[in-house]
Amino acid sequence: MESLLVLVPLAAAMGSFLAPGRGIASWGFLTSLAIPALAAGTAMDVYQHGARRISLGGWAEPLGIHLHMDGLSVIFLIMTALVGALISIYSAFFFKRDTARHFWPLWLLMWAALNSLFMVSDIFNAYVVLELVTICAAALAVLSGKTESLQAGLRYLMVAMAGSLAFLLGVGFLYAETGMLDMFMLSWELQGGPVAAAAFGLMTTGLVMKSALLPFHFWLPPAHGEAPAPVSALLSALVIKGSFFLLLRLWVGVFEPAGITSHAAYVLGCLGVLAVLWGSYQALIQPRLKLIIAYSSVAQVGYLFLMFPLLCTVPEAPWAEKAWAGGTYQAISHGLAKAALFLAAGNLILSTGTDRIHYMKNIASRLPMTTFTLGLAGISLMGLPPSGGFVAKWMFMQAILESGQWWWAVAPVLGGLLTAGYVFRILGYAFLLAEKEPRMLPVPFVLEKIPLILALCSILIGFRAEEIIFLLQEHMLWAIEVEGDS
Amino acid sequence: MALFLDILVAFSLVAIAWRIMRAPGHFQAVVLFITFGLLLSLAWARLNSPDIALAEAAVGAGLAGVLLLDTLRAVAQPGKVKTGAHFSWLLLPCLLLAGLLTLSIIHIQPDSQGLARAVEAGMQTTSLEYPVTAVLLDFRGYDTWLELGVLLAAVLGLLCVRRKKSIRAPLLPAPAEPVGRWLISILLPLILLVGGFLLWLGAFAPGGAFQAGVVWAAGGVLLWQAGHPSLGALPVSLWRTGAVLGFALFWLLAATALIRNEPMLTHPQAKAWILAVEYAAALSIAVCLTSLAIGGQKSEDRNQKSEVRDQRSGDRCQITNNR
Amino acid sequence: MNLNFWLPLLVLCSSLFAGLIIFMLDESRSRLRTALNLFAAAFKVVAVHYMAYRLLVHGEMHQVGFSMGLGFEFLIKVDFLSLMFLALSSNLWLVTTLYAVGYLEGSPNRSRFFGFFSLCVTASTGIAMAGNLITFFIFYEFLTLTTYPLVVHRETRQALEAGRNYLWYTIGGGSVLFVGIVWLHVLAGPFNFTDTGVLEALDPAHYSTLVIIFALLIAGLGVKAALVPLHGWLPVAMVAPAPVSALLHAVAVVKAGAFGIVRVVFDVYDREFAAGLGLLEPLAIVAAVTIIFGSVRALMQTDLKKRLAYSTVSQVSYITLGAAILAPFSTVAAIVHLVHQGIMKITLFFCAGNIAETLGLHSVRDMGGVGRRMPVTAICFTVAAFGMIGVPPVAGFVSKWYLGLGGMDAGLEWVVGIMVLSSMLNAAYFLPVVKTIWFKHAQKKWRTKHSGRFEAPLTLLLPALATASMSLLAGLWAGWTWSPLGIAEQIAAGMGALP
Amino acid sequence: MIFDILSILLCLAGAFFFLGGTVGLLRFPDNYSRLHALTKADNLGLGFIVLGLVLASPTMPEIIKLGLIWLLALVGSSSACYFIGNYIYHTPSQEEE
Amino acid sequence: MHGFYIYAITAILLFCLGLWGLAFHRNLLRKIVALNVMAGGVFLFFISIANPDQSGEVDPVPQAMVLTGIVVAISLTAFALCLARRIHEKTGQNELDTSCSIEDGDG
Repeated sequence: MESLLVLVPLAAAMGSFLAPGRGIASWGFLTSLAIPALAAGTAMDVYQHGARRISLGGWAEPLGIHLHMDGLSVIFLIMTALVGALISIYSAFFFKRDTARHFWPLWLLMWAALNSLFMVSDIFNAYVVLELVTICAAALAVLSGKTESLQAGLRYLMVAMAGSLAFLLGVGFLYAETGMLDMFMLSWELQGGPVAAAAFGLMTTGLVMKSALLPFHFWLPPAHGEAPAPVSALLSALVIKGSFFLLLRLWVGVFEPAGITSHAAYVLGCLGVLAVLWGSYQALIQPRLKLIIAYSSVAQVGYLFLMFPLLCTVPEAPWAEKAWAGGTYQAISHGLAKAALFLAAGNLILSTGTDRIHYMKNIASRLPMTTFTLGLAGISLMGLPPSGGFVAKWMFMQAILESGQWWWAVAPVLGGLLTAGYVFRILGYAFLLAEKEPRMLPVPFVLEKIPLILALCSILIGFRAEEIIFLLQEHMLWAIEVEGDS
Repeated sequence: MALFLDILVAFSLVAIAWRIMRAPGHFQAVVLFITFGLLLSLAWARLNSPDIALAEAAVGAGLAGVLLLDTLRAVAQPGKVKTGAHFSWLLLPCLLLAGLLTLSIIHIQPDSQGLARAVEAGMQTTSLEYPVTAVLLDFRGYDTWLELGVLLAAVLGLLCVRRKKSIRAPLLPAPAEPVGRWLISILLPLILLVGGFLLWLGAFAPGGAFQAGVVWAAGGVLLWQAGHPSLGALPVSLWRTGAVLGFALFWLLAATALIRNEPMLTHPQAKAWILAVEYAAALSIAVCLTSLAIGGQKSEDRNQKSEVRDQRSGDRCQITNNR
Repeated sequence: MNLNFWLPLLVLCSSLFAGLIIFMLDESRSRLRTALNLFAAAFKVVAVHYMAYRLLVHGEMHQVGFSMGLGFEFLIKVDFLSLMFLALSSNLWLVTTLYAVGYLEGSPNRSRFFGFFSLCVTASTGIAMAGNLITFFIFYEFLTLTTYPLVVHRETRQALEAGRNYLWYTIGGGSVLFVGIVWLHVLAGPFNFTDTGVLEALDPAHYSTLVIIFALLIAGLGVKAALVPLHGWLPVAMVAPAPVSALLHAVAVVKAGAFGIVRVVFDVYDREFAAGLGLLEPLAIVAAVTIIFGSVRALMQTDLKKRLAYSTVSQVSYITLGAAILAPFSTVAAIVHLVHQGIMKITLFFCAGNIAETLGLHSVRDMGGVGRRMPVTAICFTVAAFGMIGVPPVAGFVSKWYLGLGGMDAGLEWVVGIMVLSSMLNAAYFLPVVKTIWFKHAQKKWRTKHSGRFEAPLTLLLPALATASMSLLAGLWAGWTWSPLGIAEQIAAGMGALP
Repeated sequence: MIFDILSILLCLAGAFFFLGGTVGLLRFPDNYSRLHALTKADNLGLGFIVLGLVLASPTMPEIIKLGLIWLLALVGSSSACYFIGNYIYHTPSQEEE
Repeated sequence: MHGFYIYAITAILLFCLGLWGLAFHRNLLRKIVALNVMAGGVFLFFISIANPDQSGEVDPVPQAMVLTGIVVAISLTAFALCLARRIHEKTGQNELDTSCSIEDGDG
């Protein structure tokens, strides 16, 4: 089942490369039918039987590469499956044929790589998979062929390459210290010490560069803002999460047990808070819808990093579970909401030909569905109840207050306000009467519905948090160690 | 004496790297980088890693050099050599970083054998005889598979940037003088032969799919440079098949294991299986690297027109058709 | 069928589904929309009253709850206090819908308007029935969101400005409230409104934290309740159409804030405990300041709707003031004023809307002769205005009377002073309006849009008439057991909080 | 023993030619003579070194490989020299650095 | 033993020099070259730990990793160069614009 999560999109990628004819989108359709089912199956499996791992090629630790599924992985897998499938359907209607020919193989390859990344267990394998994601993402980012997107894509590629190399050097340090590559073996082999600390610093920096945390966020807005809408959605909703997922895995699984995370965690937390404030502020002043959404990603990524000071500073902290659940929830609800926003922006561009918000007047009555989508996704971003974002904020806030590190509360409170500011700035223009009726094209039915579904999902996951949180807390990374030992 | 040699190599590496960074002209930097690659392969030979030395000499010095020089030629701005550099103060933090990392390196106890023991144990089971190849194709086959994916993705990215259906670079004009033709006629068979030899060697000695693929790719680049028509005559479908073949066989290897209800990529330890995958991988590497080396070219005139049209229509979706 | 389970859900869903269906309706199907809307509203009124009957007479407990997996329960539970607010919002929804149908006749985007209108009522229903602070908060934020499109409904730059203002205030308040709620949750764990003494049982070391949390909660709720200095959004939001203003001031938004304060003081902190922490006096002072400030500002307005808005700022704080005084009488006053202020203020807005809509008059100075041209409207306005001033036998008198009594009981004589001063100010800004309406002649020709049998369309007239008579009846029959006052007295006597 | 000494001497001779070639590259006034110095001296130097290594190598396959290497290097450097010379000849305006 | 330290420290120096070059140069080609120097440093580090005492015993796993890494690096380099070239064709520049454009989206 888990292997199929990688095999199916890869097969479809090859298929769409070898047969780029008229029906190229059917490869994407087939995959988007299969993957959610497979992901759900995997999730059920983990939900019922707990975390599990498979050894690829039948080679046991420490020699072989493993795939590891636990609560965290399956939640990211399901999010990817859902978002990926919906965006695939959207793209099938969005791209013309000569662009589709380039889009599908790259996206399907990237999908496989993302699925593989969320099951990763081997740190060098993680590097290869990350690079696969990077190169696909960069190629997709330049899909429109415009000069700005080319520049943004190259900038992203170079930052990501530098990040990967730092990560790889860190892998080397870990290997030099312990002589192994499997994260779960490392988690009980690795002791503190200067070598481990160097590896920790390098890997963290590398992944932080790829996740666009504050000082390294500069590549994100142009790359995400200039790409075609479905690609922006993929990049923002999924690709950033990939490197963040790996970072989380490494910190919680490998470095926290080795006891070298505490000071760095505060640094990451501070950067996170700054990212929330700076990103939201930038989003407030951008003239274009897609740039607003892209800067909002910068801010939302900042939220994610609040997890680290709450998780990794005090060992066995009672609030860790809440921070853990809050961060993960933030990641998935942001994924869903951001995909919805970018796709809605895509619809807007289709209809009006621009995404400057000054030209967005009166879309509330002309494109009510799209406006509604923007609003719903905005609610989740703001963290208003009942939505996925609210659950995240609730959990975070509890963890923050319980831990006594009350200063982190600045981010959810002020960030929420600023988010409301830019969301309603968009909606404000949407409600504004236009002086003269703008020329608008109708948007195809499917293209209007898909972002709405995504936005609804981001709201609905706030209603049934129980199972997800159970999955996260019962099958946490550190709960599996004993089983992995056998 | 050996220590002296090591120090010499290490010092020249650092010195050349410094020169690469500080060189006033781009051409100089590229040539220095090629030298850097050669020196690096020397270091690897010193470190008893002939595989890497081979690969680096072929890729770092050869293929990367071709790519860089070719790009340099394409983007040259006559009469305008800008060394528009900034942030030279950043050298300080970088050196600081180097110092910190060096401090931690001193704490590495380089006596741990890493996974060498585990590989030795694994060699009992696998059908391959040379450890590096066994690691690449069997123990960590997943990495190699995805690495072929990265290669493929790079080719796809190139196609995407160039808006082309296939990598078909404009042929250079065939050289008028006889020396070029003579060189091709001598070198090409030799290259094919050497590649095959390396591939065959990989099962039990340094060599293997990657090295063979790179050598063949060099042959492809040479063909293109010499304006030989055979590259252009290659049908698109054949080219596509060649590019994914290794990847596809790996996929089959992974998928068939599922049918037998075993973990992905498990395979009966029959040498034929592995060798088939390895040969296909070598072919795909050759095709992909050749494509990467020559595919960055501007399209032919005919294509260029359609490219312009492509850009103008941009990404507007089917809505225009639907209306 | 277990009515105790289904009835609250029915009450909630009647407006929710109506809203959702209305969104999907095409703009042109106005008849269907109106029918649906009125049916849902009427259904809700019936359901609420049936529920009230079951609760008050038979003592049935209505409760729905499920776990959200976040360490708290989503709980809907109906007690006497909920019932007061429920009855108010459902009845007023019916009349306001009727009014809005007439008011917005032929204007664009009505599907959106009525859809959000219904959702807004759903939110206030949820607020009324929320069984714990978190459920309350969920509906409270829902209310914020659903009122925004109503405020900006006219889609003018001014409306957008007002909407932005409204959002900054309310979302800011929401964040503060959120922090307070989470903190309380962290400190005391999950608890419902009906659990008593939870906070008192805490370690006294936490008492100082409880003070901070109280301040956060009140600050968060005070934004919607328009406590000075958090009232800034309310007068600006007057640009919205009259039904929306009616809704904001009488039914939903301001009321939700006031209701929240009552909940926090009564059911979360418990009045004795809050008084023990020294929390009530500052609250009373803030409320008193707001009462005077609002009245003074109202005095300075010439625009009728603006004047009414500042009057709301002042009147709603009676509720807060009543809650903040530790005496049974003032409790009664706080609860009963929740209802009384609602019906009186909505009458005033209806009338103001009528005058503006039919004659195009906004400024108080231009309103001479309205009494002769629109006698019914003028009578309704006069009744409600007298109620606001506190003239017996209109409902407003009852509230003020009890509030004064409570103040005397608690030994806070200054409250009586405040009452007197406020009533004088009320008179000072309402009486001139009444005088102008009845005794002044028209200064210029009116722009008349309407030419029917009555002075205004029936849909605009009837709601005003209905609410005016309600406010009169509530005062006249205040002694009846099930009148607002009667129920409020029962709550104060400790009967409202069912186990 | 005698082979070893001979081998070392031959390698030293090769190194000398390499050195000479490099000096020529650096010191000669124009491109053609630089090319000349480089290729001639390098080919000769490589020849000497290969010869020296042949003397030191134990098996026949290695000797053959060494021979092949020399031949290939000869082919490579002579054609490279031709191409460079051709280029310089056809672009006379190109000034030296 | 000492060989290990020599090469490992060289590797670190190469990495850091490359990093500096990446930040230092504006020219895209030079940036890409700098990235490759960085990569060379990383690979050198891997091999130096594969063969710490320069005896015959070499750990094959880092060697395999470096082979994989070289392929990945050349793929990314080729793609980056292609992008750089395309940018040059469109803008005539070999540098990236530092300012974020406010052009319309994908219209």
